[in-house]
Amino acid sequence: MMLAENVVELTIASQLEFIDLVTTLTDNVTRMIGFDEESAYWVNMAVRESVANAVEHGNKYDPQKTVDIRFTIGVDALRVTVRDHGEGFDPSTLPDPLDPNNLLNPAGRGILYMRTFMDQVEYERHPEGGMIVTMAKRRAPQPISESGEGAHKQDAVRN
Amino acid sequence: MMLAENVVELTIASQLEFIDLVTTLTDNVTRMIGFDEESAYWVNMAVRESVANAVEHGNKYDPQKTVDIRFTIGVDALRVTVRDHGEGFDPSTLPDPLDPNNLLNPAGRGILYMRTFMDQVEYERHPEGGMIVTMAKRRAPQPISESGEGAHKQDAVRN
Amino acid sequence: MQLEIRERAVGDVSILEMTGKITIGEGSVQLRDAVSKLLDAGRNRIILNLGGVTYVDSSGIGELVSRFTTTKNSGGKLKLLNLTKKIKDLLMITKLLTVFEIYEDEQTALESFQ
Amino acid sequence: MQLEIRERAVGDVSILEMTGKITIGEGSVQLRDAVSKLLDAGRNRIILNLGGVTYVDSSGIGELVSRFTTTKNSGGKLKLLNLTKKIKDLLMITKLLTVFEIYEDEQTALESFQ
Ligand SMILES: Nc1ncnc2c1ncn2[C@@H]1O[C@H](COP(=O)(O)OP(=O)(O)O)[C@@H](O)[C@H]1O
Ligand SMILES: Nc1ncnc2c1ncn2[C@@H]1O[C@H](COP(=O)(O)OP(=O)(O)O)[C@@H](O)[C@H]1O
Repeated sequence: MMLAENVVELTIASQLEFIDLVTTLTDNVTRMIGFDEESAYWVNMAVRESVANAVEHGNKYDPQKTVDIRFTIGVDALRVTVRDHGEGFDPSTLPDPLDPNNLLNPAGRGILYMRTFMDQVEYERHPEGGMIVTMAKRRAPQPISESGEGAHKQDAVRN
Repeated sequence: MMLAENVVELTIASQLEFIDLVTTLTDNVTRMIGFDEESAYWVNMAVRESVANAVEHGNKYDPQKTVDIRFTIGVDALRVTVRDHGEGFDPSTLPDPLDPNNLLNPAGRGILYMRTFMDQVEYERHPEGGMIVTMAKRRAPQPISESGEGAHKQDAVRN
Repeated sequence: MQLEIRERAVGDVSILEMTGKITIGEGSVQLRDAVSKLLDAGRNRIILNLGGVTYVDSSGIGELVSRFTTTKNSGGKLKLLNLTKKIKDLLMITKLLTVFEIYEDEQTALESFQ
Repeated sequence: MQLEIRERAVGDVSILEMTGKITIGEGSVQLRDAVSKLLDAGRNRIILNLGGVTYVDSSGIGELVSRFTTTKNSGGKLKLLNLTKKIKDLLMITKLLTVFEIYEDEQTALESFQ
């Protein structure tokens, strides 16, 4: 029930079919806050990867487990967190997809995508289980509001 | 964390700006499950009205209060619930917008819209406060799956 | 921009060509402002061309009714032109089809002011 | 349908013209199936025309790599044609630009099989 005024949350069951709902919502959020086409495209891709991982590796397609996505529209950046309810993992132990020996691997490039397309990507184990990844993408500098402090919160959403 | 496999939930802060996110998600859900253009259009409109009421009359634009929208993709129908965290109201005491004396009222037609466009609309007070409205729209009859019982759940989402 | 409104004058009749959505918030406010501006300028013979309007929520319908009333109270008339099937449906559902004067072509709408 | 694939033969070279998205699930599976079908028919000189592909997620890139390897293992070759700027970016990020043989026009791609 409590939620900051600049937050949108989406919860889906662990089905790949629902990923498109998440990316379309992502497109609408990035458009609403004025991301250019190119940035919006890459944010969409990063969100897709994180949600696919949550469905596939985190929740292992368990239909009872949800993926919880949260968009926080900050003045400086859009923050997206994706939480699953799986066993978690240690991202520091993953093989490097750019190692010449791994270039022909059929998988293992999702987190690379995310780190490339977003300005910040951080993995944590959620205290109540599962992983939570927090990704941020900076917004273009906002024009300074002429109407002073009061107008800033609205701007965060509208611009 | 627990959620049936055919459920999508969206939570927004009480801002009119976010209503478009909800209706676009609605369009994606109705398209995914095969509603025709016309039905999808009216479901979109009913969802808009219910969310607008939750933001405006329920939460009274309180930025701390959320509107919680839940889509349940049933085999026979799409069910949408919209919950607010306001004081609630008694829908049986509302003026009839079709009464000749009310035709020129500037407001009061939202619930009429919802009841017209959906097959079912039910208001309840939520046990923990606020109103919850449950709306259902029947789906076109599904083709019977040839692969038997097991395939039905998937069909509920895919068709 | 949810709604675009272009203003055109034919003699003392003003035509507002509207394109987009009339919905709670932005769209409704734009409609209100456009009509107010005309009335403030003493132009109270108004045609709303809704041919390009794809979506009108209950707040938008309410706004149409309000503008109709305000214009009438100022001694003028507000009429509707070019309703799509969906908007006709909405006016039927809300029993407003007979409240508004509705026209299918601009010429007839203009002549109705004579 | 996420992805559409049309098959065309020029001599013993098969061209798959792909339009849409190659993503986890449907799109990747369609690509796998289309290449398998060719290899099963003994056609292992393959050009993927990606000119109409607007989006390739990491699963899709993985699928391209897998089909490249499978075709090679069957004694053939799989080459890429008409990459958009975005897909070139993705192959650069994943250091796969030099793994694939990439062509800008069909004629040159076809001749490379001679
Ligand atoms: N949410 C998650 N829960 C558990 N393991 C994960 C999660 N996300 C990623 N992983 C692990 O990290 C690995 C690398 O992920 P990624 O780079 O996205 O590539 P891919 O998904 O193709 O394997 C996965 O194979 C998996 O072992
Ligand atoms: N979620 C809600 N919480 C409290 N009151 C509500 C809610 N939804 C509707 N109402 C009440 O019902 C009335 C009629 O609603 P509606 O038919 O949507 O028309 P309008 O929103 O234009 O007033 C509202 O004016 C309000 O008093």
